[in-house]
Amino acid sequence: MSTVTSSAGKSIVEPLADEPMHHARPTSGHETDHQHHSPTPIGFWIYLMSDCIIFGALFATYAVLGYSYAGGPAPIDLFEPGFVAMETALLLFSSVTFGLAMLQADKQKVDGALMWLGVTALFGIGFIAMEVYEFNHLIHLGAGPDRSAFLSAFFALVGTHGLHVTFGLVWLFTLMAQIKMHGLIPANMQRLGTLSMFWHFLDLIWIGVFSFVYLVRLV
Amino acid sequence: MFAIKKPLLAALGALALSGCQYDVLFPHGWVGEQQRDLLIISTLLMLIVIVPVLIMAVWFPLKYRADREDISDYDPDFEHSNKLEAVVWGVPILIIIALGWYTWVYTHRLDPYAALPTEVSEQEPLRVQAVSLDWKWLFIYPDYGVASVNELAIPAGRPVEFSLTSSTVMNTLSIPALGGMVYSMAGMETKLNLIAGQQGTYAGRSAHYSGPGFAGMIFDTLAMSNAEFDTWVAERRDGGEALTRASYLELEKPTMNAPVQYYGRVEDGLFGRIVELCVEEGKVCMGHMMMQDKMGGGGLAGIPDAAAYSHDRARTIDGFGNLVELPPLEGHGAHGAGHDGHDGHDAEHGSDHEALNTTETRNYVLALDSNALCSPLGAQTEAQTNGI
Amino acid sequence: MADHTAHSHGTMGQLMIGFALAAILTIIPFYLIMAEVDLPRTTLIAWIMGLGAVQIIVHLVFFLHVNKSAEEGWTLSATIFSVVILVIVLAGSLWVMHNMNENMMPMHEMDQQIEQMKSLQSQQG
Amino acid sequence: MASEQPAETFSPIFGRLTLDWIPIHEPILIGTFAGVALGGLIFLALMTYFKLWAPLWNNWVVSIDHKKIGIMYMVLGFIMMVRGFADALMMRGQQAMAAGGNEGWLPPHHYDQVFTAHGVIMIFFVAMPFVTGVMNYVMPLQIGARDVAFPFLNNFSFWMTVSGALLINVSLFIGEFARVGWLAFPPLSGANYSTGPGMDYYLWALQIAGVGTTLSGINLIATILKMRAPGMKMFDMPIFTWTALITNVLIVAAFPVLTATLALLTLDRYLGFHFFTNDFGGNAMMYVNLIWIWGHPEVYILIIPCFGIISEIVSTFSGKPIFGYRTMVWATACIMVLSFIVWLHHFFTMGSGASVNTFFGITTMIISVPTGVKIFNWLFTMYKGRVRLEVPMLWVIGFLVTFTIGGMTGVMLAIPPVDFQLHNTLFLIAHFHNVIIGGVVFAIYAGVTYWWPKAFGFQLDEKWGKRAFWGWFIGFYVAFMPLYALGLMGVTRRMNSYPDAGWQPYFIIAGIGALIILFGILSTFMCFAVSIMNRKKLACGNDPWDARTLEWATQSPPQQYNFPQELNVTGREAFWHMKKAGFKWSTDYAPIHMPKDTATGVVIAGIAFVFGFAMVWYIWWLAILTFVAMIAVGIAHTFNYHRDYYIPVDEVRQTEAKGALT
Repeated sequence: MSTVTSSAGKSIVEPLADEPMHHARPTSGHETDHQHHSPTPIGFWIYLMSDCIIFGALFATYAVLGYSYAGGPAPIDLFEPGFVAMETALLLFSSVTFGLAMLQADKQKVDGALMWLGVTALFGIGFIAMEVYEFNHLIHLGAGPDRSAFLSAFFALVGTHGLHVTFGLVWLFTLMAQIKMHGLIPANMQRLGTLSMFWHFLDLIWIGVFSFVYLVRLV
Repeated sequence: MFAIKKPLLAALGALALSGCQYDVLFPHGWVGEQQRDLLIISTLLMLIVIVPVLIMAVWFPLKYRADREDISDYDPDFEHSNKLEAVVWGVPILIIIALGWYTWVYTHRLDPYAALPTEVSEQEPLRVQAVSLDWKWLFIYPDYGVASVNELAIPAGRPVEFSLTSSTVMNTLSIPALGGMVYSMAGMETKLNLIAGQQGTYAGRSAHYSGPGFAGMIFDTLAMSNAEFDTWVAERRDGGEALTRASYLELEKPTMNAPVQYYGRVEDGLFGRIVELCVEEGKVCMGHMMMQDKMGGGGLAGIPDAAAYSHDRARTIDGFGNLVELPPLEGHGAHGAGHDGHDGHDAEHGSDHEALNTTETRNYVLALDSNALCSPLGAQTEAQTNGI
Repeated sequence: MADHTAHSHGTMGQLMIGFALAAILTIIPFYLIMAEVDLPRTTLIAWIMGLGAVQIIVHLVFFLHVNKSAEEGWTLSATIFSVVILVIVLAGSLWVMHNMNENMMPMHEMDQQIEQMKSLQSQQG
Repeated sequence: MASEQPAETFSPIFGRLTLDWIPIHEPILIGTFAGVALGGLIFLALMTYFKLWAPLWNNWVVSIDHKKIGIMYMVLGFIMMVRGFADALMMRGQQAMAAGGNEGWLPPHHYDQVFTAHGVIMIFFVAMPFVTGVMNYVMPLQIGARDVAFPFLNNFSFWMTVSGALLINVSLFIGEFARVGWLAFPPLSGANYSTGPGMDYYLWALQIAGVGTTLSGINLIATILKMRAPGMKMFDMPIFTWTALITNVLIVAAFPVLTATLALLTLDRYLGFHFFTNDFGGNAMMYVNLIWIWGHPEVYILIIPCFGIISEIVSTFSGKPIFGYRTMVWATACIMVLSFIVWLHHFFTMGSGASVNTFFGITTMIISVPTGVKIFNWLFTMYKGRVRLEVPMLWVIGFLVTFTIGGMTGVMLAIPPVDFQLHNTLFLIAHFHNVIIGGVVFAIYAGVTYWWPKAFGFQLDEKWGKRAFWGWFIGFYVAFMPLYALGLMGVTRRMNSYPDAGWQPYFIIAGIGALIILFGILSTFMCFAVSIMNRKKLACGNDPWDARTLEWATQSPPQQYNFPQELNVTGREAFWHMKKAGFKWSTDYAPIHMPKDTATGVVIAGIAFVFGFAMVWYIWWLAILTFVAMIAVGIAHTFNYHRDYYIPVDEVRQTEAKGALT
């Protein structure tokens, strides 16, 4: 048997806008109801999953075309494990420093959070710089994406990851400015949490890249 | 009113006359017949469910319409019944099991790559190499050394083993009266086994849209007696010019609604070269490219050889099917011209490990002289087996 | 609310455990390659891929905090569904493409020739 | 050869766009352009005369109300359907003429663009907006939500879809469209075999619209997961909401594959990559593989919400709950997963081995089981019911009959050896029109008729509604049964002309069928017009159909906040039980928290349109400028922290007093 009631007098403060206003939430009967937390985390997670499938398609392409060198160079001619290890270290450190920034932010320490975010950005920039160097080096050698299907797949996959990191950096700087302007208000905390997911997700994709694109092909 | 009536009448008249065209339902070869049988079996199996559903879909809303006189059978809470659910899941599942079994058996029996079973015909299959060009079909008869454009002659009652490839874009070789179709793709070789049961002329075409001249990629399949076929081959040998690498490259240029054309001789291994994209001088054959890739690629030394692997660029067309001249790829260097780049790379990274490996692959590349690279692998092995 | 955010952003302990595990799981595969450890090819590949998979799980648990309770389990469900789709896309593409390549690419008897070539090389070497 | 396209030239300012690309020598296009321009001018004049620009902008364009966005999606769908249908008429006309040496009236260059545009428009810009529109409008109301989870994103998604649609329409008058078929298989769609801007219009239109589709999918999933009325459990949701959830899961899982695939093709075309070329180790079969990994779920993305619509209507008009609710949900969930493991059945004839073909053939047949179960469930919902044969129900019966036949021909095509014969023939064309017209179009029409009173407060004219139905229903059979017949003769699709005059009568009949469908479409618009004119007479209450789900509990049309108070829901078919329990809205109101409208979405989408145009024509400076502008506007948007407001109690009371549920 079903019952339906209209709960008069209780305001419904749904997190309707993209930036739900936690501070505006009045206490009411359903405050504890988990359904009514912000939809942003799950929404963003679903976005990340869809992004993950984009990478999946690129990984699949690399898996299928990654052995077609068209008489050109193979991974073993081009990839340098030490170089990749450096990139990996930069990205892993940036993940940890972002975690530290989050912990600072949870304690509402604006300066600490901004400091660790700055460090994260430095690691991120370092990573991108290395990747740009690597691409530039390969193209200079003549091993650009137009030389073979393997190189096409390599540039597309690693480049897409790099573009994501670049976008993450733009976002990071924007958010740092916003935290400077408004402090760690709930809206900014929410954004910080979302960016944190994005940043860790990029590190996660990189695990696939360094294992599957680089290391396995150097065996 | 009158204006509509006339074409309508004409249409009905033509409908009545055109019953014999249903090639899929009344095919002229074993493969097509098998496929037709399966079509009918599957349709009948599905009708077990479809017919009751169609009846219920019309009958229920009429029987249970709201303004019916006796409303006593209205049951507003009827929303679940284990029995009915068992039926609606069970019956379709049983049908799908039956269909799945037929699918398994027939798909393996009618695998286009497999030779036809000997009970269909004990004759040696006729080998035909079909190339879809822009926009015409080239048929090469490797055992007879002749070739034809937009006309396919086959002996009725003798299996035909097609090897398919394409010069540029995808096409499909489709002769509905004989049986199913298979794609032809550049750089690849697909197979199709068919047979004509009776003599006759059957329509053939490309069934995969391939550009502005697509509708004109039609040809007649002439299924004739063995004796007639021998005559046909002899006539081709007498008259036609030779299909060489040079004349193939001429033929390959895009044309629309090309007329029937014959070649009295065919250069050895031409089809292999077409498949492996190395008809032109100086192109590396795909078989060798793949073999080299399997051995670890051409290394840094192979980088400047790009032009030897280029195929599409020279065949660029505009939206109306005209060839567009593009400047050739740069860096048409000899093998090993990239040593400088390679050394630079080594110096930067200084990895012995890496150098070791590239040396190995380079050895392989050097082991093959350029002539060997530019000959089709498939053709070589074919020639060897033929020779034995 | 404070404990809610603390829960979703993890603790110092979680972060450090995650970092340590990730570091180890990164160092091993790089060591395997850079030190040219003498193991069979397939074993090496299996190790690298396996450690990568484990590290992905480590990141999901310790950095991204995916677990049964977060968001009523929807993040976990979404993740599992994505993994299923990814496996289908990757394995399916490889299977389909491998099958078609086998059928169509001009590499009949290529393996044989490669063997010949290799034995020739080793004789010369 | 007949003609040549403008030579490739490049100027730093206009890229490769030259005056030669304006098709002034094509009378059909000039006529169309004149018509569109004239219509546009009249529209502009009327809008200006009646001072409607500001209301249009304020009430619709910048609106983030899910209901208005839903309606705008439907408008987009109908407008694009006219465009797509015009293409269909042109094709039918061409094939009715071009027999036995007659070249017809469309040369290949033009005809090939027409069939490509028809496919792309009908799938991406008609069917997709239709299903997205209905989901957008109905689903939040069904779960008792105030709006979707991310209202701004919703507006942005819509305008991105419009951007893509506009880009395709621009290709009609500036340059050309792709000539590759709707899935653009390489190498034909690659840089060398599709020179000119047509293929680039295709890529950018789909990519821009695809962003909208994916984001909309994420948005609607989050809405269903997080915004349900308190107490509403997953298994309390109406079937339509379930199908919306599953559809959007499919969108989020499948569209990324399309995005990636088209991006790879774009790299091939623009930067000389070698994914799908013949040379340099590229492999065009990989494109076919990837695009169908998206493509097969796509057909379920189109049909599953339609299953939901049918479920709601059958249940309402039979006066019974849906038969086998749980079965229905699980069957849909099965389809969701299964739809990802059948993609190879679209290219059996490409040459996979027998075992691979068998595997994908059988998985395809397995999908037909849960689909068949759904059909049985609808039938048993009518069984022992009180079926009111009103217009929505007519569409439903038309759907049941037609879709079942389409399903049968689909299973036939799923059997590899049969498919070897029927692949790429008109049998295939007839099959998918059978499921898309008989399935998607009929269900959408049913849904439009069903929910129109909710959206506008008055019912649709019954006489014209029935005419529209019979036009579509009879027209469909007359147009597509001949194509089945032609398919059984082995006649190939996409042929600009054909030698066999024996086929011509069938094509003529098919053409007549298309004209009957035209009558159906015109009747639809008449139906809308007549109903709007008679809206006072056709006015209805909140619940004209005696329906069972929550959207009917609120006013027709609903206020911007949907429900004046929060609903606590337990159990299924909430509104049905509310009515039984004598539910009345309380008059005790509280301020309602609402999101503010914003122009950011339409601005970014507008810039995206210019970006797409610049990329198509290689106008690099403009592309860079617009790309930076998009990011800048997006970042600027994040600096706005004042995105919501409260509707005061008095205002709620006033609006509710006008038409609360009685």
